Amino acid sequence: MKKDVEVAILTMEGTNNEEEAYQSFKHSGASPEMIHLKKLENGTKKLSSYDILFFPGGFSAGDYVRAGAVMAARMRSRLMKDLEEFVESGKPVMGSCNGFQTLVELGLIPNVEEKYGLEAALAPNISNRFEARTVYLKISKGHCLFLSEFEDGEIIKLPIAHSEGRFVPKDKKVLEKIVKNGMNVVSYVNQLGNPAGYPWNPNGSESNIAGVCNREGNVLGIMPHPERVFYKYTESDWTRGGGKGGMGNPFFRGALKYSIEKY
Amino acid sequence: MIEKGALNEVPMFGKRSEELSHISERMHLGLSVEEMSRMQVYFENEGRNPSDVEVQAIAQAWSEHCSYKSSKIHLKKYIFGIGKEKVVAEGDAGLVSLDDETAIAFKMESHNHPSAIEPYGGAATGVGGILRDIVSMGAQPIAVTDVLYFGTKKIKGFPSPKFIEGGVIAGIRDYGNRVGIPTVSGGIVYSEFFSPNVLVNVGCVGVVEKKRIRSSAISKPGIKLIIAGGKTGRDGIHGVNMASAVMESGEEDISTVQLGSPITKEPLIHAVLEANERGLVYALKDLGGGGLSSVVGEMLQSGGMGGRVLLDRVPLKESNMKPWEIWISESQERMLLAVEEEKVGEVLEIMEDWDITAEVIGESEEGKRLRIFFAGERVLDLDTDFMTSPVLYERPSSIKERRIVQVLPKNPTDFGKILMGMISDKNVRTREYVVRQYDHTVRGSTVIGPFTGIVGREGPSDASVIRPDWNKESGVAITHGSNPFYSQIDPYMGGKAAVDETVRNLISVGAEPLGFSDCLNSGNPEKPEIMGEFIEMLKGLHESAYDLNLPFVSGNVSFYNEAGKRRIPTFPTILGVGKVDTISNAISPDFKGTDRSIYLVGIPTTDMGGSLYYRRLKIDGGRVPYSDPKTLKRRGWNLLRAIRSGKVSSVHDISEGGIATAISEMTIGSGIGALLDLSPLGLRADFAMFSEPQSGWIVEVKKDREREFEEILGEDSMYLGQTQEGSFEVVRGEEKLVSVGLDLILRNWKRGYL
Amino acid sequence: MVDLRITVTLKKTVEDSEGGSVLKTLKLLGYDGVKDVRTGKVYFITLTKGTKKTGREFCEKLLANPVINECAVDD
Amino acid sequence: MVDLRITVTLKKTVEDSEGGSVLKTLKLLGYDGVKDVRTGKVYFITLTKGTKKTGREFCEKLLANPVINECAVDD
Ligand SMILES: Nc1ncnc2c1ncn2[C@@H]1O[C@H](COP(=O)(O)OP(=O)(O)O)[C@@H](O)[C@H]1O
Ligand SMILES: [Mg+2]
Repeated sequence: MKKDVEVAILTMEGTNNEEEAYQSFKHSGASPEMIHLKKLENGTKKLSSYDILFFPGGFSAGDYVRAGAVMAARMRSRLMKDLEEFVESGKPVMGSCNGFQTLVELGLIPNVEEKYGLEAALAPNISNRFEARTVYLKISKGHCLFLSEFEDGEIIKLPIAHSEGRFVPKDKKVLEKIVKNGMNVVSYVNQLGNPAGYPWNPNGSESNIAGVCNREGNVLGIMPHPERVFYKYTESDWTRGGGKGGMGNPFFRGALKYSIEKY
Repeated sequence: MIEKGALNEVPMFGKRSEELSHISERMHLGLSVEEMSRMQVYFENEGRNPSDVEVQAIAQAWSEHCSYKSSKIHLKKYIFGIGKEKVVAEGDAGLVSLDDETAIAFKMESHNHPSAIEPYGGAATGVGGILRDIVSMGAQPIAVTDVLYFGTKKIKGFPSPKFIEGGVIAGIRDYGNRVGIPTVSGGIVYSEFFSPNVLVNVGCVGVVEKKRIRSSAISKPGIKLIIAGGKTGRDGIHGVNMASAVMESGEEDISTVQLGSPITKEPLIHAVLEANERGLVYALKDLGGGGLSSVVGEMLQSGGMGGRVLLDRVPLKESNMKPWEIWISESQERMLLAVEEEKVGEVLEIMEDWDITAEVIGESEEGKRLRIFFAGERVLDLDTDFMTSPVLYERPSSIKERRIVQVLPKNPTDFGKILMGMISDKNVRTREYVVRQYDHTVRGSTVIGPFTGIVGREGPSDASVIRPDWNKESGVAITHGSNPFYSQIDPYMGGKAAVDETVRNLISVGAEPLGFSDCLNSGNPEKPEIMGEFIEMLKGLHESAYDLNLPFVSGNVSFYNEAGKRRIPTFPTILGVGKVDTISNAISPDFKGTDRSIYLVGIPTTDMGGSLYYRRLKIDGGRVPYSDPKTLKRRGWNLLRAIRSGKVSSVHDISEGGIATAISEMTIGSGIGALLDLSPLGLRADFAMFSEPQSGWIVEVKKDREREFEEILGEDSMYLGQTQEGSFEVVRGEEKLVSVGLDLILRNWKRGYL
Repeated sequence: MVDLRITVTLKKTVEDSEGGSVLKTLKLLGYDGVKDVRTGKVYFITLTKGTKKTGREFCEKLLANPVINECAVDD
Repeated sequence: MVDLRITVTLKKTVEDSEGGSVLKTLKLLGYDGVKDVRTGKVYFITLTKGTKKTGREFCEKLLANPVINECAVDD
């Protein structure tokens, strides 16, 4: 059993969610480290020496071209092999917000047809606006390792903050495979737990998809931000009572538990 | 000495005043004849003509924007020095103490002129600039704030208010979101006053370990100067001179327009803070108005040093820039680090790790001379004291005699309709159409955000609370106060009301106020009546802060917000910070349960000048509400005690629209209504409901805690009614005044926003 | 020296929310003759070496996601 | 029916950080033949009535800020 779980939090200019990701892992008992993409590119750091890989949110390279595109292009050009090895060894990989966008641009999500091909995109929100709000989400945990600490069907609330979060699958077939494999593990719902339109689905995502786990269950991409509500006090409605721990907390517990048990 | 007859010499020797003012005009210096002749005398004593670099450098340092020459005398008298013992340090931003180890750095600043010309870039670079001020103190920014004043009328020759508004908001959004600091607090005020002089006041709050606070003074020779971040270009040249003059038209001086580059800034913040964290930084300052010239001059002068700079070393965006352009360029995203020689290598390595351009450009030296070289030639050789000490003006001032006419509107009949009108008023209704475009949860430390309550139907909150350290329980509360409508009628009372609102908002979330930053907006100070208003405002600020014993730790003055005959009222925007000792005690304004007692703290009056009620009735006149800081202190701190000891379940301060509006807002985030009886107030019903008493709050007290609450607040609290299901009702004895459903309130407040 | 103009748009099958919002605003401004607005990004790229084909590589590797984008290269 | 193509770019005197970021990335991807990248927005507008001149009005009224932008209308 492994005591010390080492987490690589990938950064570059414009990623900006790394601080709360770092703190969330740290407060879960892991040993996180922020790694600038440059250091992986020039070989000062190696992906394989970490147990968990986290792609934080933000605006990597400003998101000027398209959310996550630059980071993904740079990784594809020099680090794809390392990344594939990491994923295929079964280690946990998670990306939230910009991290999700990057995972999709890298072809790690959904990855149901041709290996690591582009099978989806996160298009501009239908509202044509940046949206920062708290959303209700339904967890359909499947065998996604990050969700093991949730009840199946649980409704949680997490913050979102993005302008490109509309999940668009390449075609019907891809969507069907996602659904059939139970990979659409996190969905936008209304306050009653039912599928609903804007603003409950804040970006117009196909089938209300908020988060997708790969078939193997070790790569999770999610638009909302679990790392921002590690403790109850950053839930947007905590002053009204309820809640014990933060609703984002189980994502980290789940990943850690998996890493400790598996290695 | 610079050789006589050098290529860039500015011939001043023996010139007459007309010729001097001609030089000032031709070189865009913005200096008066007196100032030019003062310069002339200096160089006559040096026995030579100045170089263009020198003249430009002096003009920057002596601009209103950099030197505060019209306001300094008054600021010293009224603003500096209050609550001194609470100030941990001052510099580009001011600091107060959060706990034994940590200080809070904060500042608010205006970016009015740039935003009026190019709203997107103006507002974006405003956010960039205020962030740099916080980082300059060695502090980690934890929140960005913005208080915006938009016009409502299209003025010929200027862009439409809609265009300006859209641009400003997009600029703040695109910059703030990209640097990853949450934009959590602010305000938006719409009024004809601000056509075409839009005001963009931006603030930033940060935290720093006390032992890591950096000053900007260099008081040792041999300290290396490193410029880091963005490259230097022709952009922004003469920005400070523009901010120190009246606008002529909407398409001025294009060379000063910049858009900012948040993804240069984002890693720069990390790198500078990392270097500071590792103890590698001796002194630090950001490059803002006046560029290198102003920064190098001030860093050396404040530590009593001289120094040298090699301009060829400055990384440039475009080749063939003239030395004076490099020296005064206001290109964004740059910081100047002063570093001891043996630590330079390590600092440059950190910069390299973060992919940031950085270069050693000079060093400090014994003595008081600053010398600048370019292509091997000495292009500037000045005494730093002379350069950084402008003439201070005590400009003539006059106070307009105001006759106060108390006006009595007709007794209204449909109170519900008036109330719904207020809830949906442009200046009251939801700000979600703006604020939801700002990331207010990034960094995962937002304990109270701009909107609170049931997810999906949140209402407005009074102040935001950030938990800067996940390992501690303490929180930093952040809010603002300003009321240009009061200030327009009475700048003195307007000043006091701004402080009052700031304090009210902080108390409302359960925070103890710690200090203020004051962003002062005004017109042309060369006009006596404006100087008069300015001084009145300062007196108001002074009296309130003095009685509260709370310092103004930082601030800024923006004069010349005029165009043609149109000008803004003279008024402050106050940024206030407070301390929430235990975040679990923080509180929000949404009602928490039914059948609980509602108390009023504060006393409605007949002073309705500038109130939302009068404005909607188009009544011009009346006395503005009176703010008494001693009362504010008593009520506020007692209420804080009641909150901290767990007697209270929600609090909202009374501001625009009075008691009725405040209570309506408390129903929004909660879906819980209220039943009020105005009988104990003994005023006309419209005055009771809609007057805007200062130092006032609505409080929902927890069940069975009423006695204890009343004991703490004493005569300052008055029982008004109960929370209830379904609707908001107001009665006076038997008389029914208002009865509205909660959905109607919500819908009016949302005005179509989902 | 080659000057390329690369235009990246959303595919016709993907809703263009920005275009929709511009359309709405233009109508509000009184232009009822506007039927449709589609938006895109354009990159003006100067190459010291390379051809139109290089531009198409840029599309593939960086500028467009074929799931939602079309990418046109002109010189 | 008129089809307009309106291209809004930053003036040469205004720094284009988006272009800068693309340039840097293309170089990192190994394309050292890239000398310069400028970016812009493009609007494809279909009018049932109106001309190129209408397009220029769109520039003025909505799409561009003359202080920082250039706006070109092609049909
Ligand atoms: N321009 C803005 N930027 C950031 N936050 C804002 C802005 N305008 C309003 N807010 C926030 O939205 C909330 C509601 O604003 P407002 O209705 O003006 O509240 P209040 O009248 O109590 O000040 C407050 O928390 C305020 O700080
Ligand atoms: Mg308030």
